[in-house]
Parts: sequence; C-alpha cells; structure tokens
Amino acid sequence: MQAFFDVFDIYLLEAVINGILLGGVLALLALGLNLIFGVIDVTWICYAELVMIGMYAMYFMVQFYGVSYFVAAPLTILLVAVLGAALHYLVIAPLLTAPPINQLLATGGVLFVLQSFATVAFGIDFRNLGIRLPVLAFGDMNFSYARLLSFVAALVGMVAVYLFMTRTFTGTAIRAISQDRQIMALMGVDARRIYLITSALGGALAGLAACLLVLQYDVHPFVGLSFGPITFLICVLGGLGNFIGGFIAAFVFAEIISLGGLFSDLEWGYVLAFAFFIVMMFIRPAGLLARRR
Amino acid sequence: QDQGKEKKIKIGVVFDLTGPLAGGGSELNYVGAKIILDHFAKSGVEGYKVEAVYADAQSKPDIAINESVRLLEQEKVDMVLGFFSSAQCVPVAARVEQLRKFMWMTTCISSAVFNEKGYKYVFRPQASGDQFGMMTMDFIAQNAKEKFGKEPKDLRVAIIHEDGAYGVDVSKGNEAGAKKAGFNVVLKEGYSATAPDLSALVTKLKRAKPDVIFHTGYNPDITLLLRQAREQGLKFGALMGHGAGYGVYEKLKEGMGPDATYIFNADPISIWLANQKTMDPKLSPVIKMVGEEFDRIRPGVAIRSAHVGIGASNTYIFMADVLPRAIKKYGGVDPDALRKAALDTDIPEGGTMLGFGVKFYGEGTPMAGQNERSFPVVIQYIDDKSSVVWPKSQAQREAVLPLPKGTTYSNQ
Amino acid sequence: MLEVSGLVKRFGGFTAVNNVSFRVDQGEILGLIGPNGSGKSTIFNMLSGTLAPSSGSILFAGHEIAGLAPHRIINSGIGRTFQIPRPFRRLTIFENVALAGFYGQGRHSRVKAEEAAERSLAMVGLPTDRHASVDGLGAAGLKKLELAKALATAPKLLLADESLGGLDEAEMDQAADMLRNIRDELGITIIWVEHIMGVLMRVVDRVMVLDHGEKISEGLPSAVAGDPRVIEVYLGTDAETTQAAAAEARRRAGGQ
Amino acid sequence: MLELRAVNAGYGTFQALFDVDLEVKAGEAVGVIGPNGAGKTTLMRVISGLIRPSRGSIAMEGVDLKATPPHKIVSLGIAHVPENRRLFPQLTVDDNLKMGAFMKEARGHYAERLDVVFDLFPRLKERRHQMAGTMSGGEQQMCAIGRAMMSNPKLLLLDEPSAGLAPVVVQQVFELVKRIRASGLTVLIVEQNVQQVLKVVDRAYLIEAGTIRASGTSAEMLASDTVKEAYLGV
Amino acid sequence: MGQGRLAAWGIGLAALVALPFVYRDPYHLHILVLILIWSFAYTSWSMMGRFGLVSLGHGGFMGIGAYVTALLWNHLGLTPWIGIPISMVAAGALALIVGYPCFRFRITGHYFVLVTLALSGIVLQVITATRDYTGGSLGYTPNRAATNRLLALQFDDKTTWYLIALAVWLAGLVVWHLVDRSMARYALEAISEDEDAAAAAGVNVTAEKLKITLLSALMTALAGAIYCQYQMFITPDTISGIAVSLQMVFAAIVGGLFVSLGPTVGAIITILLAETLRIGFGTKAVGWDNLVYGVLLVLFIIFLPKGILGSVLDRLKPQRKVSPNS
Ligand SMILES: Nc1ncnc2c1ncn2[C@@H]1O[C@H](COP(=O)(O)OP(=O)(O)OP(=O)(O)O)[C@@H](O)[C@H]1O
Ligand SMILES: Nc1ncnc2c1ncn2[C@@H]1O[C@H](COP(=O)(O)OP(=O)(O)OP(=O)(O)O)[C@@H](O)[C@H]1O
Ligand SMILES: [Mg+2]
Ligand SMILES: [Mg+2]
Repeated sequence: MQAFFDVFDIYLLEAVINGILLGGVLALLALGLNLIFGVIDVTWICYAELVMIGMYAMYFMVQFYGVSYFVAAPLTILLVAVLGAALHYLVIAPLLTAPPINQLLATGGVLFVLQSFATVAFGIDFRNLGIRLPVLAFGDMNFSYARLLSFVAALVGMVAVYLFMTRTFTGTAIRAISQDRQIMALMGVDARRIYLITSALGGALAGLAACLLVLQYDVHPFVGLSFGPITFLICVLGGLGNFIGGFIAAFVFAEIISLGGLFSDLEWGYVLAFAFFIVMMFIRPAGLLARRR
Repeated sequence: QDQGKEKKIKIGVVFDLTGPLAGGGSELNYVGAKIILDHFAKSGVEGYKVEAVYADAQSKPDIAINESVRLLEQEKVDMVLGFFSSAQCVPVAARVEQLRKFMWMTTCISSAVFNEKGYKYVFRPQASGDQFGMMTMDFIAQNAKEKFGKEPKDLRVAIIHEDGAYGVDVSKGNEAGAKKAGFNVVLKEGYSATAPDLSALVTKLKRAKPDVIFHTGYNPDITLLLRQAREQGLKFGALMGHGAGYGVYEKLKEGMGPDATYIFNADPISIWLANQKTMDPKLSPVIKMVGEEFDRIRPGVAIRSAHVGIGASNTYIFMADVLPRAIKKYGGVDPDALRKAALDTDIPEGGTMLGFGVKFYGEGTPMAGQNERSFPVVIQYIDDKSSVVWPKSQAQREAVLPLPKGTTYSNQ
Repeated sequence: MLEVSGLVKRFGGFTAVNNVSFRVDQGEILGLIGPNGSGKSTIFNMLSGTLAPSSGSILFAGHEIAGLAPHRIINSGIGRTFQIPRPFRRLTIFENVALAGFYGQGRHSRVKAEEAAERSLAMVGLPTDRHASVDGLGAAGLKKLELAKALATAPKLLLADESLGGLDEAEMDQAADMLRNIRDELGITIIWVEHIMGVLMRVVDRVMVLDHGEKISEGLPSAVAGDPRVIEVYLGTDAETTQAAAAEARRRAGGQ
Repeated sequence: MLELRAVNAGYGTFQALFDVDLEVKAGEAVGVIGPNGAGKTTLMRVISGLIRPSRGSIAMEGVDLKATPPHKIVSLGIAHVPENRRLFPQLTVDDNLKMGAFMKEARGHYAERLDVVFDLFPRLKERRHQMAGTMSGGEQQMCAIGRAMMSNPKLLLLDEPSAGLAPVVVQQVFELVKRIRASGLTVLIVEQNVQQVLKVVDRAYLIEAGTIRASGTSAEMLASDTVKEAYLGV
Repeated sequence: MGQGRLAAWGIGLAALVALPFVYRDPYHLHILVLILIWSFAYTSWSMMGRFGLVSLGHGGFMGIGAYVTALLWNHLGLTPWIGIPISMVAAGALALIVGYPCFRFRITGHYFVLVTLALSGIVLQVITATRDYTGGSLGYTPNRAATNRLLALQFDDKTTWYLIALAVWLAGLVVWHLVDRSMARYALEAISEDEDAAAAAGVNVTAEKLKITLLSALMTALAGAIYCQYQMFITPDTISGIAVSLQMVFAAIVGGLFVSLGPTVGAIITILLAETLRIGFGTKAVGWDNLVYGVLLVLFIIFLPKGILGSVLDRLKPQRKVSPNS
C-alpha cells in the first residue's frame, strides 16, 4: 500500500504535465502530416526528414550566419514549404495514379536521399542551436519553455488549419481532391495547383515543427527516425484528416509514453503506446473522435 | 603465389564513418588509426610494406560483419583492425575467429566480446567496459567521505545507461563497484539511445534524489538527457560520464554551454594529457606527430578528443610492438605468427601513449585476448580544459566535487 | 421461403428501415419499389449479410439468418447483385464468375465452379471466353456480369438491385426477359428492385412499396399501381403507364 | 453557343468519337440519345475538357475550348453533371455544393446560389450535413445537379440524370430541365429514357458507334425510323 | 507450364545447385546465401503484399523466428530443428492474434499498414526491453555447438549454407506458385478490390485473409530463423523492427510484386546495389552510396512502377488490351 501511495507524489503530476508538453511536440509534428497523409491521402514517409532539413536550416542560419531566431524561423518555414512542393512535383505527381504503396516507397527512397544528403553535406556531427530558454518553476516542478512554445504553436496551428480546411473554398477543395481527382476540373479546380498548395502547406508545417524542435533536440541526419513512425500512428489514431482528433491523440500517446516510462523501463512506455494503438484500431478504427462506423 | 615475392601486410580497417556512431566518436578513432597507419606506410615495417584498406560499418553490426568478411576473403587482408561499437565487436570477433584470422580491436570495450569465449586470434589492448564502471565508482568511493561528508551507505547513486553493448557493460561495472563500495543505489535504468524523450527518466531521477549520477551514453542522448534535466530542475552533486559521448567535449559544450563544466569522464586518457614524465620517452614525438596531423585534418578544435588518441595509441601498439616481432621472430604476418607475437607482448605501465601497459590474458583464462594492464582514468572538464583527477598517480589537479553552489545542477 | 419480420436498421440517429415485415414464396418474383432513399438497398444489404440489422428477424428456408456473415448467407442460397456494379477488375470476366461459383457453393469443386461459370455467363449472354477482360464491358455488360456472378452461386433466392439502371430500352426488355427466364427455367425466387415501372410491372408477381423505410403498400401490381399513396410518393404521373403495364401483364399471364 | 466541328476523340488507342458535328444554340435544350457504349459520355467529357479531342474544334461562344485548360472551362459557363454523379462521398452535402462554387466568379454568389439549389431540392437542405456517399442514389443525383447549378452556368451538361431515380423524381428531373431552360439556361442532355427526354428537348442527336447517325427536332426524332432501328437493335 | 519452360527451370536449377562446387569464392558465396535468404523473406512478404495486404509488421515475424529459435537453443538447449517450428508457430499465433481483429473489423489500406507498423514496433521494443534475456540492442548470438553441428544447425561451411538457403528459397517459390494457381488467389484478388462484393460472392473474407497472413508469417519466421542460424548473430535493428519491414517492402516492389521471381530480383538488385555502391564509394565519399541508392530507388519506382521484373515481362509479352483508367 505504501508503495502505491509513493507513486502519487508531485513527480507523478510532473510526469503528467511533461506528457502534455511532449504531446505538444508530437501534435505539432502530426499537424502537417495529417494534412498530407490524412487529407490528400499522399504518403510522405520522409516527413520527419523534411523536419530534419528544416532543423539544419535553423542551425546554420542561427549558429553559423548569426541570423536572429525570429528571422531564421520564417525563412526555414519557407524553405521547407518549397521543399514540400518540390517533393510533390518531382516524386508524388508522377505517382498519383499508381497504387499508394508506390508513393510510400518512392518517398522512402527520398528518406534515404535526405538522410545521406545531410550526412554528405553537414557531416554526421550532432548539432545544437545553443539557445537556452529559461525554465518555468513551480516549487518542485519545472517546465521547459521550449515545450510550452511547441504546445502553444501546436494549438494555434491546429485551430488555424482546422478553420482553413473547413471554412475556405481552397480548404474544401483540398479535402475533396483525394476522393475524386478526375472531376476536380469540372469544379473549375486546377488539381495540380491544389496539390502544390497542400504540399507547400504541409511542408510549411513541417518547417514550423522544425523551428520549435530545434530548441529541444540536437540535429543529426538520423533525428527523423526517432519521430517518424510515431507521427504516423498519431495521425491514424486521431482519425485521418481529423485535426482535432490528431491533436488529442498526440496527447494520449505522449501520456502513455511518459507515464509508462515513469512506472517502468522507457521501452515499456512505447510497447504500451503501440499496443494501445492497435487495440484502439479495433475499437475505434476511424479514430478516437469518430462517432460511428 | 606471387604474394610471396612482395613482402606486404594488408590491414583491413573497419570503423563507422556514417550513421549515429560515426559522430559518437567512431570517426575520430578512425582518424587516429589512419594517422598511425599512414605513418608506418611511409617507412614500412621490417621490410614489409604496409597497406590499409578502409571500410565503413555504417553503424550497423550486419554491415560490420559483411565488411569484415569481405575484407578478409575478397580483399585478402591479413587481419582486421579497428571497431568502435561493441555491438559490432561481439559478432565480428566470432566470425573472425571462425575464419581463423587475426583481429586487433582498438576501441570497443564490451567485456562480452571475450567473456568465456576462449578466442585465440582476437586481441584488445583497450580497457574493458566494466573497468570503466568500476573506476568511477572507485573514485567516488575514495572521495565520498571527504567531499560529500557522507558514509558510503548514505551516498545515493543512480546508474543510467544507454542499453547497447557499451552502456550495459559499463553499468555492470558501475553496479559491481557500487556494491563493493556499499553505496545506496537509488536507480538503475537503461534506455535506448534513440529515444525521443527522456523526461520520464529525469522525473524518476528527481524522485530518487541521487548524490552522484553515473551515466553512460552516446550523443545526442546525453545532450537530450541533460537538457531535459536542466529544464525539469534535476539537482545532483556530481555527474560521472563514461567515454563515448562524454569523450567528445566539443559536443557537450555545444549542447550545454557552461553546464558542461565540472562533468567527469572515465576514458583512456587523452594522449596529450598523459603524464609524459612517467612515459616511455620514445612516445613523445609520436604524440606530437599525431597532434599535428590531427590539427591539419581538423583545424580549430578546442580539445583534441581522447578518441583520436585511443585510435592512434592502440594502433601504434600493434604496428610498433606486435608486428615487428611477428615478422622477425615468427617469420611473417600470417594469423598464427601475429597471434604468437601478440601473446608475447609485455609492455610495462607507461609504455603506451595512454599510460597503461600491455599484457594479454592467455589461453585458458576467461578473458583470453584482453589486455590485463589497461585502465581508464577519470578526467574532469573545467573551463574548457580536461584534466586527469584520478587515479592519483596520473592526477593533474584536484577534482572539483561536489558541483559548486550556483551552478545549474548543483544540489548544494 | 423467406419470412422477414420487424426488420429495423438505424444509422446513428437515422432510421433507414423501420419495422418492415414481409414474406416471399417459393418461385415468386417480388418487386420492391419506393422512392430514392426509402431503404430498398438497405433491406438487400441486410438480407445478404452486408449489413447487420439493428433488430428484427429474417427466416430463410426455416433458418434465422439475421446478422450472419455474408459468406454464410450466400452459401445458404441467397445471391445478390449490387446497384452499382462491383466487378473485380484484376480478374477476367470468367474468373469473376468462377470465383462466385467456387466460393458461393461452399468451395466444393473447382471443376463444378467453372461449369457453373460457363452456364451463368451463357444465361446472361456474356462471352464464355476465359481471357476476356472486364475492362471491355460497358454499363450493360457490367450489369450482366453482376447477374452472372449472383447466378453462379446457385442461389435459391436472388436479390436483384436495379439491374436495368443505365440500360437502353432494348436492353431493358432483354434483361427483364432474362430475369423471368431465370425464374421459369431455374426455379429461382427473385426479389427485384427497380425504378423502371414499365418493365418491372410486366414481370413481377407481387409488389411491395417502401417509403421512408416503412412498408406502405403490398399486393398485385395492378392494385399497387392504383394505390393513391403509392401514386403520390412514387409513381406520380407515371401511374397510368404503370397501371397499363400491370394490366397487360395480367392479361398475358391469364392468357397463358 | 456551343459548336463542335469534326471532333474525334478516344481513350489511348481506342477511338470513341468519329467526326462529330454538333451545335447548341443559346436557350435551347438539346438531347443526345443512343445505345450503350455509343460515345455519349465521351462526347460530354470532350466538351467539358475531361478528355481532349484528337482532331476537330470545339467552341463555346466563340472561345476555342481546345486551347482552354479544363479547369477554366467552367468559368466559360459550362457545368457538367457527370455520369454516375461522381460526388465527393466523404464530404457533406454542404461541402459538395461548396465545391460547385469553387471558381472565383461564383464564390461571391455562394449564398444566393445555395438558396436557389435548396429551393429546387428541399431534401438536400434536410441532409446538408450528411456525407454524400451515404445518401441514396436519388439523393445523390439531386446533389450532383445542385453542385453543377452552384456555378451559375450558362450551359448545363447532364449525363443520364434520370438513371436510377424513382419515377416521381424522374418526372421532377425532367420538370427541372424544363424549368432550367425556361430560366434562360441552355441544356445539353444525354438520356436513355428516349420517350421522356424527347418531351423536354427541342432537338436531339442520335449517336451510334461514335458517329452522329441522325438529328432533328423532337417530333422528327420520335417519328424517325433510324431511331426506332437503333433502339430495337435491328 | 510448357515443356520448354519446364526444361529451362530444370537447367537453371541444376546450374544453381552445381554453382558452389564450381565457384568457391567465399565472399561471393556469402553474398549469394544472403540474397537467397532475403529473397525467401521477400517472397514471403509478397505472398500477402501482392493482394494489397501491405504489412510493415513482417520485421516482427522475422524477429520472432530468429529470437525464439536462438533463445530456445541458448536457454533450454532445444535444437533448432524443434525450435524453428516452435518459433514459426509463435509468429503464426501473433499473426492470427493481430490479424483476426484487423480483418474482422475491416482494417484495410493505410490503417492496416500502420497497425502492422505498430506491431513491428512492439516486437522491437519488447526484444529491447527484455534485455536480460535477449541482449537488448546489443544483439544476440546462439551458443556454438560443442559437438553435434547438425543437431545445432550450425555449419561453418558456406556450401552447406548455400544449399540450405537454395532449398528454402525454392520451397518459397513453390508455395508462391501453388497459391497463384489456386482458387484462393481469385478470392484474394477480389477481396483486395472490394470486400463487400467478394463476400457477396460467398468468400469468407476474414478467413481467406487470415490464411494468407498466417502462411506469410510462418514463412517469414522461417526466414528469420535461417538468417540467425547462418549469421550466428542477430540484433533487433537488423532482423526486426520497422527498418527491416520497410526493406522487405522496398525489395519486393522494386523487383515486382506480381511475378514469382520478382522478390528474388528485388533482393538481387537491392543487395548487389547496396554492396557495389558501398564498396565502390568506400571510405572515399562517405554517405554517397546511400544517396545514390535512394535516388535510384525513387527512379525505379517512378519509371518502373510494376517493379523491374514485372515491367520487363510486360514489355516482352504481347499486350493484352489495356485501357487507361477513367
Ligand atoms: N451507411 C449509411 N450511413 C448513413 N445513412 C445511410 C447509410 N446507408 C444508407 N443510408 C441512408 O438510408 C436511406 C436508405 O438508403 P437506401 O440506399 O436503402 O435507399 P434505396 O431505397 O436503395 O434508394 P435508391 O432507390 O436511391 O437506391 C437513405 O436515406 C440513405 O441516405
Ligand atoms: N476510360 C475508358 N477507357 C477506355 N475505353 C472507354 C473508357 N470509357 C469509355 N470507353 C469506351 O468508349 C466507348 C464509348 O463510351 P461512352 O461511355 O462514351 O458510351 P455511352 O454512350 O456513354 O454509353 P452508356 O450509355 O453505357 O453510358 C465504349 O466502347 C466504352 O467501352
Ligand atoms: Mg438502392
Ligand atoms: Mg454514358
């Protein structure tokens, strides 16, 4: 019994809150992917690698050329947006009519390319932005500003994207395009343009994630591997294309990882999270928020 | 047949030049080894030409196996040398032994490589992982009373490690050392070096309130852990690192800024820090040469990483001691000649650039192939310099322990 | 042979089929009509197991089949077509039908399945050539393929959902004759959903009308065609042509 | 208003239309009839730009459609209700209608057009939040026509609008066609339902195996032997 | 199969069996053995992959095959001759446990891909977390047999391994052909296009999918076990987990999913390409090999979407009527 109560201490609370903050990071990552994977149904397996390139861009601008963080961030977002558009134009566009698995593979190839490009161009060193944000302390509990920032960015981003997708004509077209590409022209929609806009937007969100991630993580060519798979799971757990669902799913995942890790080895946190994902797929295949099927 | 005409030793060298381990120190080892091999290639050894064939293990054990097999069977090298990661050493050693070829490990430290395996052709001058772990524990044990003012049984220690061969091995040494010293181990946990979040581990550490944290990791997990530790307000008295990521001060500094000061690290000594007075005087010019070459290859590095020296020194032992003897005394560079020459090695303390001596455990002992005279030292980073603080014989200055008041992690 | 009672299907808060009961006798052709969205396809989906009913019972040849897995229902002798044809494009026409012949009859013998396929294809007038690809089929061809697949499962009861949609008039008449032949020659009982009254009324023995998921009328074609409620919600100004078709059919039936 | 001259078109190596000439004048309702696989749908697709003619010319009010990118053709006032409706099944009725008003020109009138469409199809207003894919066939057809009406077109292309609809709704659809053209809209309609369609159109073309076999006023067509022949499959 | 083709197969086979007795370069044989084992693994994957059941969980099955066999041998001294079947049963059981609800609840497409991805994630993490038994990320080595090599299924001789791998690979092809010519293939093709319609044709969708998944998982586990016995060393990263699963998908698709030898061609191409590039670039241009590999992969998939073998065969065969999708 004593052991049981030992668990309910201030640290548990801290772990819960840290889970929420990690959730912010994951939610931010999932946001752009949800747009690409969830809405227009294009598989960018290399999504986390785009984030990695964005992190390098931040690193070089801030650390190497002394650009201010706030100038570098929009430039990075722009850069990754262009990268996203290019990825679509060069790799996805020729494969739009091919089976989805081919998209997965082609972008898997891009994943290799980006990783080894980073290795070749930037070397294998771990790089660090060197910006040390202050820490928020409440008595014994401490929270990272960088994570709070990601949390806020994820929240604002989620609301903005949600409104964009539901309220604007372009947003509606983005949702429509995965369902019937051929007749988009009958609606007066230039399908190519919609794809490019969406890809650039997805890229921009990856860039945004990069700007905030770089405050918390070292950049190295393989940093994408730590986040890639989990980001995909979150999109699905929340319901493909469901931004609010994705947001919530990120937190659920993060809590499981955080609390699981507190009570046992860190890996069991992941095992739990993955198992939870599988079980949820059976219970709520259309996502956490889906009402019925 | 025509190999007989030209006397030549062909050495296959395997390190990780890409992948996560490359940045973790493997590449620096490669540079060190290459400097020495290039040096000997100029003059040759006892009339033998020296030719090195390099391969990249890409931080993957399977590739390391493949490359070793390829070098031995396709490139027809006479031996393989190098290997940074213990996860590669273990299977490659088994393979090489099976092929009855000669292997000289410069860097990897896992004791699992030799443990009860009874290898005949595999040798390692480097200290083994548990020695690293014991060393730091011993250091704290000897200083607990004086610096912390606590009895050993009241000293709270936490052992955390990445869960690869390397971390596991060191942590075993830590554990054994803690037991011997009678410390109160409040937490022992492994984690995967690629985990994207370590805040749960930090929270556990906070709850455990350790006086000393014994950590084994690569980068970037070290930076991640320490950054999250700072953000979550983890406090402790001292942080003991054990080589790998902790051996690369540049990275620590980049990731943690001023907080990198006062971190301890157990590693073979950096050859440029080793006490040259007690060292064989022949080695001084070699150390100087390696330093100059390194500066030429990597200009502008504040602290020459100990990894370069490890690669260089352990390669040097083979090239300068074992190889000449094999040729002169045992008539060639075939595996058996090399093996006999290696078993004959008897270098006293101070006879290598890393300060330790070399004598291999012989056949029939549980650690056959391991250097029984190697030991790591404990250094401390202070003001962008690293100084040996332990063992006493090598110490260059008094350790700063515990963390001074006012520093980020200080629990004073 | 089929006895349905109190069948209900809800989608969330919306009731697509509300407490519908009816029976179909051996060898009968029952016409199922009703406005769009009145629940006809939904009833078919429940009869064939594609959807599980929210409540109600379906007795087929004396056995309760409500909620059974579709393959079990098909194996017990109910075959269906889909309103919008769903061919398997990666298989040839012959393989499409042979597949149904094999699995629809309890996976007994491949030879028997292929024979069934040949028979069914001939019956609906599709080529029995083994290599013909589905891609070559037009709208009419696809409808025929649907029917051939259903027939190959050797059904006792056939559920035909809008077999005429998208056909031209000549083909409609052909298709209607085909359905009648199926009943006459193979003795298969049929429930037929169709909006083309002129053709439907000539073939069916009895008609059931749905509206908003409820049964609003049932009976002989001529009677139903005269039902004011049916005229209001479904037939509109078509009522007269429908009536005429029903009358003509009765006259012909009587004359035989 | 719309003029096709010697249009040839097809799919890959397969040619579906051979030298088709066709004309629709402003305010007219024109029907295209013909057996399955004759090329009616192909004709509609060529006009709305979904496939490009291999030869021949198409002009809408003097603008060369061959030189206009497909998504710009809607802006010229051509709205196409495709065969089998082709709704966006996972979007709500509302969103489907919104897609119909995607063009810059139409966005400003979105609210007005929505009223017009809901007036025509009150059922759509009831179901505006339902996923289009879960609606019944007839409801979907309404939604498809409504979607096309959202762009405030001058010329409406209808490809078998009555297929799969209940008789009352079929009548409504044809009523609607009448009303649409009464409001000054031009209509080109493909139908299998020859009897009905000839009641609402002014003129019709009979197309068979990719060529125009006959054309004339509704009355002429009803009386034509060629038409009877085509449908009796002689 | 025609007389000519039968003869061609026979001659090819005889040549393959004779190869190690004629050509003895150990490194090349080593690469050949690896190619054969991976070919078998890729073939196993494509058993279900070709029917649209894209699994990223096969790394998990392979890992179970390897680890269970090795653990049984090291801890209980159970010979791989019994250990391998047990490990296959374990993988099969896992496939059923995850597959049944997946198919029952209609988890398809992306959802299926990600559920299986999570599965291989779980297997990987469990192997890592139970490091006291499995060695964790460090990897694991089966104990060397002191006496009876055959009993331990450990051979130092490359020729023996080559023949074992060849036999296993052939068995894989035979199974592939049996499935290809069975009625089950029709059912699975149908299911992959439209489950409702397949069910309406009388197909027990869940059962058919389960059967092929089970078969594929069993074969993959066997591949894992054989790989372990040959390499005598396994780590979670190289034999299990997401990377391995992706590698299977890559190779199978690059080679061609819908032809029996496609996955084999995929294995040959990817392994040879990786080896050649790595050796070609060596330590001179670090990282470039993967860069080129990635670019080639992208180009292959864009320009040869049916896979290399698939596309080549397509070009050789007289075309049957194709029509662009509308
Ligand atoms: N999966 C579903 N989710 C929600 N509503 C549904 C679903 N399937 C059908 N419905 C609704 O149930 C009602 C009945 O549909 P059903 O398809 O049975 O009509 P129907 O009588 O076949 O019409 P039609 O003649 O147009 O084919 C419709 O209003 C439809 O929108
Ligand atoms: N996407 C396509 N690819 C290849 N051939 C096609 C395609 N679409 C139609 N066809 C062929 O073109 C010819 C004309 O088809 P189309 O769809 O225009 O006929 P239709 O008159 O509309 O017939 P229906 O009354 O059945 O709708 C047919 O032979 C058809 O098989
Ligand atoms: Mg229906
Ligand atoms: Mg048509």
